[in-house]
Amino acid sequence: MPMSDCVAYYPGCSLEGLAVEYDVSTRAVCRALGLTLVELNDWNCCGSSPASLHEPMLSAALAGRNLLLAQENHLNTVMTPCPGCLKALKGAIKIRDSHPEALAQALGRPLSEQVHAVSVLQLLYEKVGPEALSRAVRRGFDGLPVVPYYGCLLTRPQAVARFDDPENPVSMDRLLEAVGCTVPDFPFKTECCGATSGITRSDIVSRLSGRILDMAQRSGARAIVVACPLCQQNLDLRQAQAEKAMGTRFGIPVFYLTQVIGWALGLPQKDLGLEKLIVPGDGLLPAREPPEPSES
Amino acid sequence: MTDRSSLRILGFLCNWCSYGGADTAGVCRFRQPALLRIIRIPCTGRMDPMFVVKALVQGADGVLVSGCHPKDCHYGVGNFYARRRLETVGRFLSFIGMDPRRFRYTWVSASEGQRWQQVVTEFSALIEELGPNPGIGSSAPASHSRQFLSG
Amino acid sequence: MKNGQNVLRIQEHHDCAFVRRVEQQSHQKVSQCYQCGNCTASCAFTDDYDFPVNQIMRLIQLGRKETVLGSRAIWLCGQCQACTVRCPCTIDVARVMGTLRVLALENGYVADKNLRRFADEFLRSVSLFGRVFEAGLLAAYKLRSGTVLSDMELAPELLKKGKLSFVPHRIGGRREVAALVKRFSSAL
Amino acid sequence: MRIGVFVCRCGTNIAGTVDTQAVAAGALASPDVVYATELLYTCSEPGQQEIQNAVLTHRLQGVVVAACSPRMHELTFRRAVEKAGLNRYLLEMANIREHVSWIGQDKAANTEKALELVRMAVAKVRRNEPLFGSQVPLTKRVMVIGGGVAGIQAALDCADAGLDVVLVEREPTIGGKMAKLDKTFPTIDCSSCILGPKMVDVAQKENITLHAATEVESLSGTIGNFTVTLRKKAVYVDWDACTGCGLCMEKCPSKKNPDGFNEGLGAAPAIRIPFPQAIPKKAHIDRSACRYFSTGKCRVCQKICPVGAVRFDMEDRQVVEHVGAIIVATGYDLFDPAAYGEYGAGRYPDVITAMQFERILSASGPYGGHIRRPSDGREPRDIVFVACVGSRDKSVNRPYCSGVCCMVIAKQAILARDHLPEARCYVFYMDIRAPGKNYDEFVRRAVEEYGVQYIRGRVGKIYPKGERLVVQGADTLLGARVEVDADLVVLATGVEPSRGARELAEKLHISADTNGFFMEGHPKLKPVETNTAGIYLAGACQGPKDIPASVAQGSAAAAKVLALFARDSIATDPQTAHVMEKVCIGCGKCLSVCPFGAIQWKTLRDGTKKAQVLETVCQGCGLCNATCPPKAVQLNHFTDDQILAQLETLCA
Repeated sequence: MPMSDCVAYYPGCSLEGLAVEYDVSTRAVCRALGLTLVELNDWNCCGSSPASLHEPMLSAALAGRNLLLAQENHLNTVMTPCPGCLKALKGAIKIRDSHPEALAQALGRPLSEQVHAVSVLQLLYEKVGPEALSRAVRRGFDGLPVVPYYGCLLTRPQAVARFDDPENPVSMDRLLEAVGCTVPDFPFKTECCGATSGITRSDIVSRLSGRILDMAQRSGARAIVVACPLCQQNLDLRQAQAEKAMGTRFGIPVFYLTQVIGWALGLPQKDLGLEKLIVPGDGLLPAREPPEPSES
Repeated sequence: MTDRSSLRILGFLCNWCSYGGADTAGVCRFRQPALLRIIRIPCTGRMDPMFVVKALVQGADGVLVSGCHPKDCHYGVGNFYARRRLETVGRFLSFIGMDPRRFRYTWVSASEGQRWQQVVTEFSALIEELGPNPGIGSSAPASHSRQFLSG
Repeated sequence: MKNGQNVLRIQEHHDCAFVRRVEQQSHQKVSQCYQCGNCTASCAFTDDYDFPVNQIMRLIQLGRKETVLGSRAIWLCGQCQACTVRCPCTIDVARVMGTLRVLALENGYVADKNLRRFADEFLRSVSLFGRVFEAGLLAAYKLRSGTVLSDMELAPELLKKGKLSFVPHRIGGRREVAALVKRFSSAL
Repeated sequence: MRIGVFVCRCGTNIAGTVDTQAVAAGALASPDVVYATELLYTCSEPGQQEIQNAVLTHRLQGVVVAACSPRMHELTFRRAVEKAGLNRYLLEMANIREHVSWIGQDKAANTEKALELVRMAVAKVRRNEPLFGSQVPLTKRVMVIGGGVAGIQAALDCADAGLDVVLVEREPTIGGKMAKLDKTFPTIDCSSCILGPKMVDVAQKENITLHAATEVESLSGTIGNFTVTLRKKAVYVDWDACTGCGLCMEKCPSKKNPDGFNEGLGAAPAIRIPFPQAIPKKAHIDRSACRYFSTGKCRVCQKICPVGAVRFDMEDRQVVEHVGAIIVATGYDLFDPAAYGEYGAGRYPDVITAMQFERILSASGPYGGHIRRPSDGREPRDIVFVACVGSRDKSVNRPYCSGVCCMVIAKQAILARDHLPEARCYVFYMDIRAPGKNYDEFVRRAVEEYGVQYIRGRVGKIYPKGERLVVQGADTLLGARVEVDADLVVLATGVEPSRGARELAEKLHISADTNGFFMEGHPKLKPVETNTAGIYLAGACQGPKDIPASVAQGSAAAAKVLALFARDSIATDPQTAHVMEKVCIGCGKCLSVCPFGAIQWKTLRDGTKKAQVLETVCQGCGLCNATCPPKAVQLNHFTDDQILAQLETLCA
């Protein structure tokens, strides 16, 4: 594959730790679908929300350094699975477009106008698409009802995200349908899960995530599918806290989108990090072994 | 003219859209720089490109032509002809050594007072920045252009 | 109004410079807000706010610097963008809230010390390693904030699942990153 | 030439930021100016008198009035100088109000600018010629485009005065939006009871020709003599034969099609009469729903029709009408709430629009006038109304107030309480706009007598929870987020220009404002005129309007047409092009660019061909003038000489 068809991969710090399964499943799925990821060498933290407490250039510079790494590798598309990192990268790109000299001064080098950032969801939706994905399925989900939870940042604000609908996004719905899931109406697709409040105010996360888990349960979903490490932690790791706060029991597994797609593609469990989920989801996965790929 | 201390922009505005837009801006009291002097014409289709050239050659510091948005022409097609003709003016201005930025062609409808304010403010700022019109042959040399004009 | 201030002398408490500062730094025109309340209607965090977002916007319009920068609300905002997406006046409300935090820090108001501590520890971790070292960051934060016991029930699960790495990853360019943090932050 | 200059103070409108006295004094230095003065209000009776006196006393041959925009008062001053014996085209105006005093505060700069504009006007008037229009006969027929209440009113008023009226309606029936309404505010009288008789009148008046299911294709000509080409759409039923018996509707096997008249609630057969009171009461076939058109089989209606009116081979057909004036009354459409993903309209069947609720309320509506939920047919107990859906919202590109929704909601809440006394009604609003006669009292009645709960705040999200909906909004008076559980949510969707309005504006050469509503001639003084002479506006096509205002405008537009037709001929505008034959080289370029075909060949005795302008056809755009290589074609009142004189005055 020529270098121009490759995609720069920026995992972000969470994917080295609490969301390691998102990292392995993203790599595995992209490989299986013929997308070549080139991990940025020596990437650094994007600054996340703590950087936003300081002048705007801090966030832009930290994120911008990673974009520069991509540029130096002659890669124009930077993919990150983490919406928080995506927000930081897009923030840097916005400053590149409005104040190119200031950013170049901060980074020591100018950042090319060609470099842009996408989420893994956008990459899968636009580069592969539901049709091609459904053709690649080897272990369909046979109508398993799941709800996609997009979170706050993947499609919002629209002017920055420039992807899907800010209020009722459907890209993940389409990909999940393509692997055989049924997707009931889920009105809380973009309602906030509590974001980073968990660190200082876990009660807020319990309440907000509890609301989302409750709505998922009411809609008849057996699992929630996410595309954000923070959402996954709040819904999965802190599910017990939410259950305690609401005096109920959910027991809803929270998969990463890449885990669900990976399983449907017939990838082995170890490539998807499914054992890392706090609320186990193994019971929901179609057990049937993938048939031998037929020649056609 | 008695005193050429300040800069002058000559405007050619079609009666139906832009002249009304400039009126709307006035009615709404949208402040604008005082450089512009407007000549009302029925349609930008009436614009002879030589009006632009003559104005600049004779010392106007800028020329602004404004008509109806494409497809909104009161006469149907006048502004299409204007666009085609006036697009060549910029090139001709460079040819005679006149800074083509001193000429602008735009569309403003009768309801777009705010847009008119913006157009006048921006163009006036540009003319302020360019300063007084130094006359032909000042920006890019084109030795035969004077002959062309006088001939 | 809350805080027992039932009479407000409009002129006396109007800080024009503050209004200008908020507008400049956020690139938003606060006077566009016509108080429809959609930000509050859409706010996931409003339960814990002392002032709902629409009142924060109103207080900015009135130039009530102290009340705004001293409010708890600006620290609880989760930046979920719901207010921004739905604002009929196309104001980026979340950005205004973010700007208020920066101004509060600048002016010495900190309503939520823990959040500040976490942010400091986070950037310290970034400066040291180039990336965030989650285990170290959480330990340092919990220690400094004195909230060691909260969230304790999560630790065994994380350990069992191998989700906390105890070896920080140091990147080659960490000095470069530390220099950026130093240059553009007032904190460290 | 002896020229007089009159500088208007316009109270303080001009004199506040322009030294009018200095302008008058400075004007005296211009060539040929023999008299200059300032006046307090030049357009007033004494002001005009002053001009006329000066013309006589100083034997003026040209007049310059430096005042407001010529678009405002040029006609006033033309008439004034004419009364003093001057040709009206020997008047020029310098616009020192809209273009000077109102847009700048610097008095010195303004004064200098005003003086220069006066000098340019003087230079122009020195080269002006007396011009005379010719008289052409008027076609005393009027076309009304749009058969809603505004168009109906205009058509009836014109017809009552004895005019021939051509009423053009895009839909298969007239009646417009009002025909869909159940009751009207603030009187709660039945909409079809007050509109119905007017619709019948339209059908019965012998001097009204109704073209339903017809659209305007193109327009040519000018005031007094327009030619309009119409396209009558194929309805697949011969309306001359159809008796409106409705047998075809009963027998049509394709019954479950979305019913446009009922806003998609309920079903309609493929062949149908839109509603029982439709005018004309004729059937038409919805081609997309008809089995014959999709499968080539069926023809049940054709077999059953007692008069054999069904014609599957019908095609669109053109009709040409000649009229002297046109009234545009194309009304409005309603905002599509699907733009608000957070409200779920379209996804949740019990989130409906106010127009859908209107159909639900109507006794002739899909549920026979019983309030039920579209999802399960249950009677709702809690009904939430949401105001400003697609109004006052820049994020969906609708920054303006729709004007009527506050009243519509109050009416619907009152009616809901009348129909279902047990029901509770909630209204989310931002501001209540009820400035009409008895309007605010009506809203108060909703609150005080009918117990409708008004909540001051916008709605952020609507989502289903079990069988019900949760409406999540704000109460800004409390400073709280609030939630209301609802069985039915009614979105008061905003008013927007009728679909196709922009295309129609292009065809008619009238303009539209930034929101797409047609532009009136003047925001205050010419509310039903357009800038194109002979074309008038009525109703919501000009901006959101309620029924009383639309009816008033319908009558006002009719009055304008009647005033126009009160004379037998009309003076043509002499600002046309003319050809200087000696200069014309016969290249024919002017013939090819003229948008109106107003230039033709003329063969001289010696056989040479020259261009010739047909003065009654020429519209005065000047395209030929700019095109003509030797400048043989000149546009009267805007000749090269006249324009260059202004240019040279400024640049010299």
